[in-house]
Amino acid sequence: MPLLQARNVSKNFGGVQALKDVSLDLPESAVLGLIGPNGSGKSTLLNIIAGVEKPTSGLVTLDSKRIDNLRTNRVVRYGLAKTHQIPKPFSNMTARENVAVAVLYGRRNIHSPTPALEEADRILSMVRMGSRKDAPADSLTVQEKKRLELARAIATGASILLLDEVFAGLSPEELKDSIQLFKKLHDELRFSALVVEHVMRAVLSLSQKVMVLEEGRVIATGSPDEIVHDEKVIQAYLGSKNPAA
Amino acid sequence: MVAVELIVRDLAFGLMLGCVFSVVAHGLNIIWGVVKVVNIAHGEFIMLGAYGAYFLNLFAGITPLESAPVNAVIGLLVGYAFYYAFLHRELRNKQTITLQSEMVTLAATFGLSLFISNLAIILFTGNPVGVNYNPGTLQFGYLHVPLAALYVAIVSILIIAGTWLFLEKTFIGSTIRAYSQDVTATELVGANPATVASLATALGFAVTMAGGALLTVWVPVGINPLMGALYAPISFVIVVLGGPGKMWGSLVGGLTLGVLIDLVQAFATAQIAYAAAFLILIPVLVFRPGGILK
Amino acid sequence: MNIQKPGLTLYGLFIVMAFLAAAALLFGVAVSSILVFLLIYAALAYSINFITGMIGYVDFGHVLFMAIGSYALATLVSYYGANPLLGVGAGAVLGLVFALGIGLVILRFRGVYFAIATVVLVLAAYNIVLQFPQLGTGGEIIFNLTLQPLTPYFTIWTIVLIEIALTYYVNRSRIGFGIRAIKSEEDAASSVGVSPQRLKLIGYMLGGLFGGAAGGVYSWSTSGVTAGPAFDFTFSLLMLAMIIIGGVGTSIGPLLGAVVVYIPSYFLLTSVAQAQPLIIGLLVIIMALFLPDGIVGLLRRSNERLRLVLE
Amino acid sequence: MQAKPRRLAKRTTAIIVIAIVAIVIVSGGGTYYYINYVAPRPISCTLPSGRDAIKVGFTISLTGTYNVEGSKSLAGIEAAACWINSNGGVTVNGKTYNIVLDYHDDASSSSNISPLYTSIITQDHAQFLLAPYSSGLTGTAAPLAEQNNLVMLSHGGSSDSIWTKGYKNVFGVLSPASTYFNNAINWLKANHLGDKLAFLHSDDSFSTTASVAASRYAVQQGLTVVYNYSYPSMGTQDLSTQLTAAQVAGADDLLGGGHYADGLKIVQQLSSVGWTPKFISLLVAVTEPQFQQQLGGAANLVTGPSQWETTVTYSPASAQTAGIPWYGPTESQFVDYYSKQANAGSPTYHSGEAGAAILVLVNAIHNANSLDTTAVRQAISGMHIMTFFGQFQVDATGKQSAHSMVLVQWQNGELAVVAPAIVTSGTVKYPYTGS
Repeated sequence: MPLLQARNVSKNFGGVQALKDVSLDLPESAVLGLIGPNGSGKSTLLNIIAGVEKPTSGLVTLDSKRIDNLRTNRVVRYGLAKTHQIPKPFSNMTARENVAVAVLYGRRNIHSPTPALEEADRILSMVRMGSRKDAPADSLTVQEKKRLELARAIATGASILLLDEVFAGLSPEELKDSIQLFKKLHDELRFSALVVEHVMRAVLSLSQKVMVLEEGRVIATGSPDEIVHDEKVIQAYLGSKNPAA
Repeated sequence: MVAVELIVRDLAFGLMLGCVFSVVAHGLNIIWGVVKVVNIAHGEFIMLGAYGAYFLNLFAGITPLESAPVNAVIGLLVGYAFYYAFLHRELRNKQTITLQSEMVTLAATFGLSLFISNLAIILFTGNPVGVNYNPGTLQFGYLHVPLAALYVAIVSILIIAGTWLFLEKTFIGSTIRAYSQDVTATELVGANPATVASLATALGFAVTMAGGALLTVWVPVGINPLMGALYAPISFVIVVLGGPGKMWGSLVGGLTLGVLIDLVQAFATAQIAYAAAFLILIPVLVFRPGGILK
Repeated sequence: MNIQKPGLTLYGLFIVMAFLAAAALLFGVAVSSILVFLLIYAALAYSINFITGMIGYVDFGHVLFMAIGSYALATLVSYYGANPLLGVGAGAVLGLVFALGIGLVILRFRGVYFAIATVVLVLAAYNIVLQFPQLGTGGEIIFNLTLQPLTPYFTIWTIVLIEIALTYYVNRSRIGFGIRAIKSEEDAASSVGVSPQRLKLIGYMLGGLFGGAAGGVYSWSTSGVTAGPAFDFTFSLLMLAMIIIGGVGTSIGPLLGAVVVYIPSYFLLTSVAQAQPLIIGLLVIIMALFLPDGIVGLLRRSNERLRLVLE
Repeated sequence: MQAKPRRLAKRTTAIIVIAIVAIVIVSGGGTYYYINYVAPRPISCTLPSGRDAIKVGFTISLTGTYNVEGSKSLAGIEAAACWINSNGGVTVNGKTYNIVLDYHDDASSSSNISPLYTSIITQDHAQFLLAPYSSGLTGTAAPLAEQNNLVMLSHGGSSDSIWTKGYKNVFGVLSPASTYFNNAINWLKANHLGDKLAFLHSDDSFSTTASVAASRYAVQQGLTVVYNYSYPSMGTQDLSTQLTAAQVAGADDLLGGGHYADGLKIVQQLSSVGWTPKFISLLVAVTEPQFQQQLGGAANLVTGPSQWETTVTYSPASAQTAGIPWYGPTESQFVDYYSKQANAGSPTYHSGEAGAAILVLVNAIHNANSLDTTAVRQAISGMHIMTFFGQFQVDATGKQSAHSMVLVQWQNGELAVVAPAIVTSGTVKYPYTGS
């Protein structure tokens, strides 16, 4: 029985159809990659699953409970957490306070600030940001901000992470470092993850399974190997101005 | 009950009142639409525009219609200075205005509104003054239309049409429109974003102060330092009704408000009419946050 | 904020409050009739701090709650001969109820849209009050209470004390983390499980509650209420000015702001009254553009020890 | 890319410098303008030496909403006090005193009233009080007079509700709001009983009280009221809806108004809706000279109530006719003293009523021959006199009952007092003809 399911999800923005009949299954502890050209509907799908947007039609369920009609903060209670494509740190707080918010309001049942801050320190060390815990969030580098997003998502106690381009905009070394970190975290925490990514290399090395969207439709699903050799996928990427990196 | 006669009259006056409301709100609309900043001191600049018309009438003997262009020139300079004094620090090097910057501009222009209105009380006293301008009335059957109000309505529509043409048809205008869509786009066409933003702000102030002059026709002795406290909220409602940044939105919003105030009065008390005119903002924000115009 | 530190700010505030209580008892009416308005200003500043200071939603229409409180007390005292304390309580409850109803709708609007919605609500309410002859001819109710100046004084003193304690508690508790997250990035806050709608409503309702209570004491101290001044934006603006000058969201800022705004206004009155709003306006401009954290922020930056102590 | 921000910074600096220079110039010029043309300067009234002082304390609105009325009132108080001190002062038990004024600006805000009055009473030790301007502020100040047992004379609070609170130390000098239209209605009753009346008034407290009481009084007097409507005091761009409705309702005469702008707007819009009522009576606006200047012909034959006009002819002789004592300066003496003040303009009824308050107080002190609150209070209660402002007598609640409003009418560019008969300088001209 898969943990997270989306069934026939469609979304219209005004007259534009951003998603058409998209379905996906995310089993426990699995990593599903979601790729596609710009504007193919990846972020929209992620937003619908996270409760940021409501689908025009279709269902999203978590352990057979419907979650597509819930607000984002309720979805978090069910164990889903999403990072932001453009990091949105709480700039009026330090890094550890940022993470402490997630600890306090996630599903961890930690309700007082002092233990929450201690827990935050632990999570920051896990994402290798222990030395930056007292830095004001707006003074962090882009990579650190992306890590902070990840730390906050983990801190909610989520069993499913929705990662929106956490590997974008990093230098090759940083990318390598991040991929390694992700693998380590995944081994430790056994979460399942839906990874939306432009950086093909990251997706292919992380995911057990990859789904390809084009113009709001699923054009291919399969293992990373199969996807790389899929005709339709190659066409979709060559046809767009931004081929895989 | 001579209901039809009453309603036709209310409609005519409501439309003319709506026109002057529109032009008063139009300056706010330009700045809000392009620079994405709401000037809380907007009402105070309407007030200064009205006093401008008053003093020009007093010392130079010219009518509010003639003082509108003079005011507009002053408004250009004031708006330019306003941009650099209040907005530039928050807007430079930014793609979109952040919520924090929005709060800063709200608070700073709020301080400005306190400052200007109280300075005006000291300099002009709270004594209301007015401009005497009465070119007569036009009669259509039972409908008497004051010419002053009619002229002002026409000039108001011309001003709004003028700004629309300026933004649509000129190079500077299209640069300003580009800025309102995407700040980086202005750099692509080789313009300095700050220059573009300051131009738009100056244009907004010019329209605001000219509108203040036109408004004097409707408030024969209502020019006083605190008049901004009424016309600023009216302008806010109009811009939200029409949709910030939509040039014809000001006219749609203004006419809606003018007709609403005058027509509701025909059926209910004037207090309810005003309450309705202000409260209409809430459902519009809930159901059509982009304004009633498509 | 360093929450392991003991609450020096709190002790400091309690000393100030104890001093204010002692001043009224020792120096009597002459001093307490001045200080009662300082406390009313402070109560209003703390009340708007709950929504504008902590959550960052600029409320230009907070005077609405003050007016609600004023009318609640004036109506009860003038027409039903009720004890003014009951009036203050009714003002607080009504403020809370109105904040709940209004908040459910307008807290959905963000940034400037919220600010504008609060403005139009005040204007609408003003017009609606004049529809009810029960609220006085032209919205004017004057009543005659045998004034025992110390009763309203200690009523508002208690209200401010509760507000300080609550502000301090909220800032340091779980809720404070959520509120600061909303103030910074509302969407990001909800993506880690914070419910912005609920926390904003709590803040707004606290604002309504204490705004209503302070409004009640205000009309108690001025023996009446008149629609024009009651809905005048002046008080809204002063409240905002106080927290902007003092330092938004902090426990000590509103009191500091109230002192800066009210005390000079009282002494300036006897010499150059015109100067006061001008100076406040200039201060607000300068604070907003250059010192976004107000006086508290300035003090914190100037001295490392103060940075740790001031909250 | 490096050059750009620096260029901007330079320009910003230049603009800031220009702005600072502009602010300095504007504020310097503004201060000069303010001091010379706006700020009222009180009389330099030399106090005769060798006398003790009777301190009269009050707050007055020199800034804020009521600054105009407040300034006019203060100038009237100064003029009356100066006349008293220059004409023998106040004699109590053979000892002569000067009247010394102890006043503070309350900025038209009720939050300033109780601190200021408390300090006037407890620190300055004022012996008598005047109320602030306006009913709302008077309502706030009155309990303080009661608490400290000091006599307080109200000169700017016309709301009837002040006198329903059981204050024993608070007395009104001016006619209450509810009597403003009595002259107009009495005249209509006597001359045009068949006229149908329309009331259109601003919804502030004063205008509502005046108009509601007037429409009730009109019905009592057998007149017909066919239209009665209030409009918001804050937005008076357009009253044509209401004027048309009143015309449609068949009204002959129009009464009401509110503040100055309201009166002007009503008359202006009458012509634009094409209605010419036969008789118009409007609050506040009509007595202002600007009213006629602004409206020209349309102002002709518009009437309005007034507490007092410089043209009313109360004199020692009319006091004798009425059989009551006279006290204080004559009309012309008062205007003369008033005009010695720079930037005070010409006296309005606010000046008259405020000046009269001081005269009433001093007369009561003379009568009581004492500075004791109880004695003076009793003297005021039993007093019936005439001053340049008209008669003074209060009822049991302290409300003014003898002072009569006057009805004024613009007649060919002159403001004529047309009722009541005792002070008239002309007769009511009827009907109104429009411009």
